[in-house]
Amino acid sequence: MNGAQDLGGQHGFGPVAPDVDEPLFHAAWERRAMALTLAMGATGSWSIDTSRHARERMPPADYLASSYYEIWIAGLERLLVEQGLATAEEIAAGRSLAPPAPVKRVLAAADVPAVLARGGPTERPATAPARFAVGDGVTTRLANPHGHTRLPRYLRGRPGVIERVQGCHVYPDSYAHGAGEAPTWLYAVRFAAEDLWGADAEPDTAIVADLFEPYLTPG
Amino acid sequence: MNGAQDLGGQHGFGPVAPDVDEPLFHAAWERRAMALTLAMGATGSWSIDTSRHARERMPPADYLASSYYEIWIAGLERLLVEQGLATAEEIAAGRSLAPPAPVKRVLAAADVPAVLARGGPTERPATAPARFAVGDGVTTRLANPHGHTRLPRYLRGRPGVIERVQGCHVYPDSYAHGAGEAPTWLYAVRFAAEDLWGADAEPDTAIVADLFEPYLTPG
Amino acid sequence: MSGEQSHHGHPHPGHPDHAHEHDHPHGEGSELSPIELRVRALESLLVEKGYVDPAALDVLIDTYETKVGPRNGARVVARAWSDPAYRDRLAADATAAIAELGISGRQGEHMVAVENTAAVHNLVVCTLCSCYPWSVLGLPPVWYKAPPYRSRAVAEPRAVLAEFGVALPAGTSVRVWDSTAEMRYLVVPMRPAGTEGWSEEALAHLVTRDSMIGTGLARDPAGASAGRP
Amino acid sequence: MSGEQSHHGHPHPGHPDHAHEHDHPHGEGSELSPIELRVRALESLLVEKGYVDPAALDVLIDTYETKVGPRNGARVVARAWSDPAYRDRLAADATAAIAELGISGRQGEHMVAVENTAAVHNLVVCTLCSCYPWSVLGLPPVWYKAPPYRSRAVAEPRAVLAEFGVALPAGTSVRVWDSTAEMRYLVVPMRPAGTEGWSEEALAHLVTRDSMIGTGLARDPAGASAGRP
Repeated sequence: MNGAQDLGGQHGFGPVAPDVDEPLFHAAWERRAMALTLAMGATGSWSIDTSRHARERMPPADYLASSYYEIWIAGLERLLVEQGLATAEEIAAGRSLAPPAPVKRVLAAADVPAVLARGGPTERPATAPARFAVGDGVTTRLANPHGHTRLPRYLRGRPGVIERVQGCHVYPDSYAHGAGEAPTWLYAVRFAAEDLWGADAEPDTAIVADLFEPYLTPG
Repeated sequence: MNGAQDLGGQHGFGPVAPDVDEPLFHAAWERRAMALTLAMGATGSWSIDTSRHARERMPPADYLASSYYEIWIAGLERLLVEQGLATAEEIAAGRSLAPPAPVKRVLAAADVPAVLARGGPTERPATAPARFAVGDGVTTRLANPHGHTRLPRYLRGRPGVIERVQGCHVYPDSYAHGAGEAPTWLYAVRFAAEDLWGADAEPDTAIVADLFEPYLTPG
Repeated sequence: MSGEQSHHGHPHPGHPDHAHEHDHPHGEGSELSPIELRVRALESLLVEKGYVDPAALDVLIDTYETKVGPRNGARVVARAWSDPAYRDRLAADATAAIAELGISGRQGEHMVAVENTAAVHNLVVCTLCSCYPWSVLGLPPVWYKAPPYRSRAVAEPRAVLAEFGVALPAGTSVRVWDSTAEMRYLVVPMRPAGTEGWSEEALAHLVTRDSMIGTGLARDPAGASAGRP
Repeated sequence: MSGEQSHHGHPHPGHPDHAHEHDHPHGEGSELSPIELRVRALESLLVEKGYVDPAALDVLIDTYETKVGPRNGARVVARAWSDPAYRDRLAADATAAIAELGISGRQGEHMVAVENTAAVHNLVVCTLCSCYPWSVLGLPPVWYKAPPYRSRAVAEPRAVLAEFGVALPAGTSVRVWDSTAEMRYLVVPMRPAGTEGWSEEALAHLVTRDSMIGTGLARDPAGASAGRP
């Protein structure tokens, strides 16, 4: 969706302002927010794609006014309600008002190292040959998808070249909506900055993005 | 600029929710905000293009969280400071702390009807023949302008057809920055919705926008 | 109505030293919201600086509250419905045709009239700010200036129309006019059936504000007082 | 460090009926900010529901505070600088080459290493969210996740680099990698001159976090302790 999360090429946010002495966490609650998000993800109640879509549906004014862990917490609360794991009343009360819903698994402390080491690989056996090869010219599709997608607005309808073939991966546009993994070929596609920003492009610059096969047409 | 004001095609703002019994003003301060903005515009201290650029430079999170008259007031305050008519300290204090700067004119009550009736026409004598005629195919330019422009992001790099030749008008991309009126041909350009939104377009839909000649290339 | 908000003779109404010295009909400073205080302070400063004549503010407000509004546009549409020669002039040069009725001015300097037919429905938006034909429609409603309408009208106009209760017949094309420059658009809605022989004044009552933006249709003569603005 | 925030044995720490029954090391509810109260309530609810083991939360926090961080990536880069065969394996299959050093896992399942040269400088961003190679760099810094970097890196990377104090020599191309899918990118910075014969461990100290995102360069061996992370 074309939500506030789709930031490539937007203006008005000011300088990057990196902090040399930045702490890993800026407040104790950020630690808990990070861990809660990972632990709930480990229950298998939703995918990373579903959780990204939950975050990007935050009202744009709120998204832009929130820190990233605030966005995570808002997304987690939304997922709990949408997936039937908790009600808004329970979240407001901070206590259970009804029996828990079943979850696939609960992450035990002893299992954390193994679960983190395993991660969540998204590559899958190919179900069809790749349509494109390194060096092929492609054009990205125009679209106005209300659902989750990983094709940002600034890369729609633009010409590029296949830079790498990344394998066949879970397709977020499907999996975010519970419609199956639908493994799909993924390509790193290279764009000349001039083909994105015209005469305002910085010279001698390329942008490479990982784009799924349905986002691309030949030539 | 690609600020929060460039809303065409963005998602996540919810339904339009028109109010059947909407009052003309929702609070008394909105009346004053409207009138103050018009009266200060009448001093000739800036153009409508400059004032639009002042509003669109509002930080995106603030812009999206503000009502339109709030955006106007923030823009007016910014213009007063940038044009040297008042300081931030004076605005905070609500009183003058230094002599006023000269302005071209002050709108008197008796002159309001005539000034409003005159308005601010932007058409100017042509300084060159129009490059395009009705029916011509054009493509809009790619761009990433940090200054003011009236070419929205959703219409960049897209093919259209000249629908109307609107005359030669003050060029906002120049005039907003005090670089002169630079009169420029203006065209209503028609786009098929499919050429903007691909397969997600509503069927049998066209979008027409008024675009200046430098935004367009032939074919 | 504008007089009750007047600050004539209040050189520093927003300043704490002065806020309690005068009679403020809408309550003292402490009861005002931050934006009310901010606007009041700004007016006070600009009046004190001599940039703004407070009496002019009152005239500006009165103008847009009582004189300039959608009734202007309704007169134009009713005339176009009634007079084929006027309709042709409106199509050829809307600015001049509208000026024939004594209507002109700010945010209506360069007018274009777009006529709805059984084949094409027109809809007006300003995605970049809130451009609107003030001279014929007055000040725009909040929804016209807000992100939902501005973001969606160019991408899903029929979905937007449905939220206004407008369902177009199958086969009707939609044309969305994004007011990106200083041209201002007036939609001429379709004349309702069953209004043959009606006077221009009677016809004008069928012409709603929304029908001239394209988010509505003209009123059904059977229920002319109902429905959206 | 994680223990002081532990809520073990506090079944309802965010609920007003219980908030004052226990010893909260960081003060009572009234001193907590809205987001602190919100996260505390959420943890309380999820623990009570049995979805979350509070001990697992502590292990997760400890992992990313003390075990997984940019030192992992620095080891990879130092090895690539030192061992041409490893460098080739890293270029051919970064996931496998990184796993050789015992490094793998969440947000590093599918790694790509992009090597800076005198001709090309690489820079990594995620415009759509905050994708970042956790397994080699740990948790991302705030600026990486915030709108200024995400909006600008793909449109004006040299201007962004300048804000990090990086000015590339004339003639250097810039290649920006937008991590739009599950591939995670590790930039291999250029090895500083004057480090011939250094040990891998010594070299690793020159490899900053930012140099592996592309917003920095490896440290100058003359001043290895200074500069950005």
